[in-house]
Amino acid sequence: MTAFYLRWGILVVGATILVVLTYRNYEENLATMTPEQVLANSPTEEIRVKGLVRGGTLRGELEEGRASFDLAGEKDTLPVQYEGPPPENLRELKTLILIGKWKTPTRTFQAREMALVTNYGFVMGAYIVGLIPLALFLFFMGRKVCLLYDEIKQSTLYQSESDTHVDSR
Amino acid sequence: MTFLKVIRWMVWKDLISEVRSRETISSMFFFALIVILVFSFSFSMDQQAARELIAGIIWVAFVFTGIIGLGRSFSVELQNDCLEFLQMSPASKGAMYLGKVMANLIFMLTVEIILFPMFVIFFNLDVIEEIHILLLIFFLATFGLSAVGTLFSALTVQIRAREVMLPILLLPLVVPVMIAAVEATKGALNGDPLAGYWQWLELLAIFNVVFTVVSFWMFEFVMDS
Amino acid sequence: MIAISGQEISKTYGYYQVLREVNLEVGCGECYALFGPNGAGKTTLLRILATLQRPTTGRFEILGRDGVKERDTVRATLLLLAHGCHLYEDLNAWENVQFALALRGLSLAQRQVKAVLDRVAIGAFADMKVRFFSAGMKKRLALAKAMLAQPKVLLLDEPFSTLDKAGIEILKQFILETLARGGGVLMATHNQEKAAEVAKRAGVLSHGALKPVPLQDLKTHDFS
Amino acid sequence: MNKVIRRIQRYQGWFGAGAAGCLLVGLYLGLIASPPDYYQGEVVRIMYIHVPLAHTSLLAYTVLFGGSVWYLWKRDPLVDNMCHAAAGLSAVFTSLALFTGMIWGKPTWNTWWTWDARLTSFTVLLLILIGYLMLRTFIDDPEREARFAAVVAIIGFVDLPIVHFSVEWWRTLHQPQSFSLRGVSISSDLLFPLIMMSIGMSLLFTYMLLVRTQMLYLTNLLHAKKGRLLGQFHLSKADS
Repeated sequence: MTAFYLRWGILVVGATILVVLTYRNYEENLATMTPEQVLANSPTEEIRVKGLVRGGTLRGELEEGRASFDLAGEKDTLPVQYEGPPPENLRELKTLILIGKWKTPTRTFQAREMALVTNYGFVMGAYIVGLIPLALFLFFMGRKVCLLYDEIKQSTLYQSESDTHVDSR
Repeated sequence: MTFLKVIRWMVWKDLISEVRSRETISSMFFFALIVILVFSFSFSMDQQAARELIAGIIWVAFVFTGIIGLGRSFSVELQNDCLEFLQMSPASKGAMYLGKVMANLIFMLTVEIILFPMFVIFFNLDVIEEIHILLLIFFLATFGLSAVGTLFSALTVQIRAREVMLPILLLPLVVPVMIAAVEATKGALNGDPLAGYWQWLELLAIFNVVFTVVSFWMFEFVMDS
Repeated sequence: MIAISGQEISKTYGYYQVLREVNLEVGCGECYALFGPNGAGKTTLLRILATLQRPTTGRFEILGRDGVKERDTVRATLLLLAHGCHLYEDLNAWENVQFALALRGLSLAQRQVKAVLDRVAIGAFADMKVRFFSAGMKKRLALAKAMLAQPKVLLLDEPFSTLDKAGIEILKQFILETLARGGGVLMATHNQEKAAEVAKRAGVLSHGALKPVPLQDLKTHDFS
Repeated sequence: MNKVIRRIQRYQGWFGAGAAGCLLVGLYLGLIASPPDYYQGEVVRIMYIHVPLAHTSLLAYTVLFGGSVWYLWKRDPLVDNMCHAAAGLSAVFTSLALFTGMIWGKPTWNTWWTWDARLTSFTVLLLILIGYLMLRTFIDDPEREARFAAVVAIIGFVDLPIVHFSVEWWRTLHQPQSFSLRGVSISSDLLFPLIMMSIGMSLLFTYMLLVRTQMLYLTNLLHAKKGRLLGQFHLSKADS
């Protein structure tokens, strides 16, 4: 029984490490900022910004991969200069994620890439729904087997098939 | 040839019993009437809606009445332990299976042929030109239902909660029959060219062949110890 | 030749062991009577020997044929006469007999069938639906089917119940005929008096275990 | 104790360890190391859990079918325990595959459910398995239970391809299959974690099958021994 819990302990530790790694990966590489945060903090490194393309502000040659528009957050808007591969998803009133740098001198956001809006809730949901029940199922099954072995061994019932002689007086 | 003789006697026995008692066919028939009635209450049907829905309604009614007939097919064998008698008899179990399939097929087709004119009248269908192809569809689909249903009737009759388990086991398995029958019937009622729904008839034929063979083989294990 | 030979037959239903290593031998021309209280496993043993159920462990042979591996050969030689009379309610007596014989692969002359039906005294009701038969008449009809089938091994489960005096007499005659033909008979019954008249050996089944009893004890002891 | 069970006890740990290793590596690759898909973005990561679950449920059904044929041939109660275990596991894997599929469907197709050919045939598969498991609870005689269950499993297995084809034809008749993943070639960056997860899931299934078979066998053994003891008790009381 102890060995059984030990095995599961190791597994839980491994899974926890994986969860922490995933979370940090998400925080570092994939977390997005809002236009308000960009305006307030003026970060210097490359960042991801999520917002809505404001109606009536989109201009530029989309086929050549050059455009400028305003990205709206909750309250403020962020002027954006896009230069990169021709975007497929760039339309007015569409929510986007932009990857690029904030230029403080010109107070514009220089975007070089555009990504689809990710919804991590779905990915996490799928993994939780897929793995947690499976793990619980296996855990209780394995525990039952251990308990059954214990029960058979502890009771006087434990004897090999051939020993069980039925006395038919 | 004893094999054919056993088939003949099985069919004969079921038919004679049915002619004397009329229990199965009459209960199937009135159940189907009630199903039609319920459907016509639940959907307010104009001509256009009827065209879309009628094939589905026909087959839901037929499959549910079929399940009533199939359930009775072996539960009558429980009286006086006749099922044991069949199990103990040295005759081929496969022949018994085929006999039962044919008896069930005859009962179900009889009910369907009585019911179909009612559908035609109640829902204003125009079927004169396609009647032969409709009969072929009815025959093929009912045969498939009977081939699987007979096996499961023999199986569920030997367990607890048999009335519940027959539809639970049977309905998922006859999904292909249902789809094919509904689509083919829809095509025929719409007056489409035969080529448009020929593949469904092929599917029904394949289903019938596969399941008659597999059930024929499996029946041995259902009826044996 | 040995008609019925069972070796260490056990049968378990989940928690319950109904039969525990039953050894049984019934020779040809011999009638073995099986006694025991209700629930002792008599019917289960008979059903196993009639190839209706498989033993959980152990094996048995009917006329030297393995009861599991050569089921179909075995089935052609034996017949079980049980509580349910194996009759279809909506067929008449005549048709029931015909159907039963057909499934055994026999075809007998009408005269012969008529004679047997007359012998069990239901010849007059041959055209009547079995649904209208009384329990005793059904038993007689089942007896008629058995007589026509002429099995080499006869398994009887409570054969004397529901039969009247004349019926019991016919049944006894039939058992004796079967024995005279060199067949084996195994019967489970509570009627020790009648059993003593035909049986050569007897055994008591108690909680799934079989032990033999001497025939003369049948008159003095109650085994059920 | 059965010889096979003793052998299972000895070797099952390897399968468990292999499954845990493959799955942890696969999860790391799938969740962290692999790039997002060009069309689907990050949501494609659901594939690494959904597709292996679906594969494994089919593998489990195949094991169930093979075991059922084997049981009808040899009538070994241990094989029946294995079939029972495989059916339960197949039901679990199938329902998890359906649930993860639904979660995948919402962001990609903007709907939780669609009568797509695969979804429909998996639902039918789940219904057959539930029928199978229900059937097993309604029979008292274990021998008959095993025999009937094997028959249902075999019929269901033969039925599955026919169900799949019929549903596929039916869908193509009504609407073009816009939701099909076929034709989109999966790049090797995405393929490697998928293969890793598939192997891991198959190993996990094998491990679970061994554990569950053992569980059912031990339960039966305990029942049988208790019953025998019960019988002995009755016997001695009757004789005294």
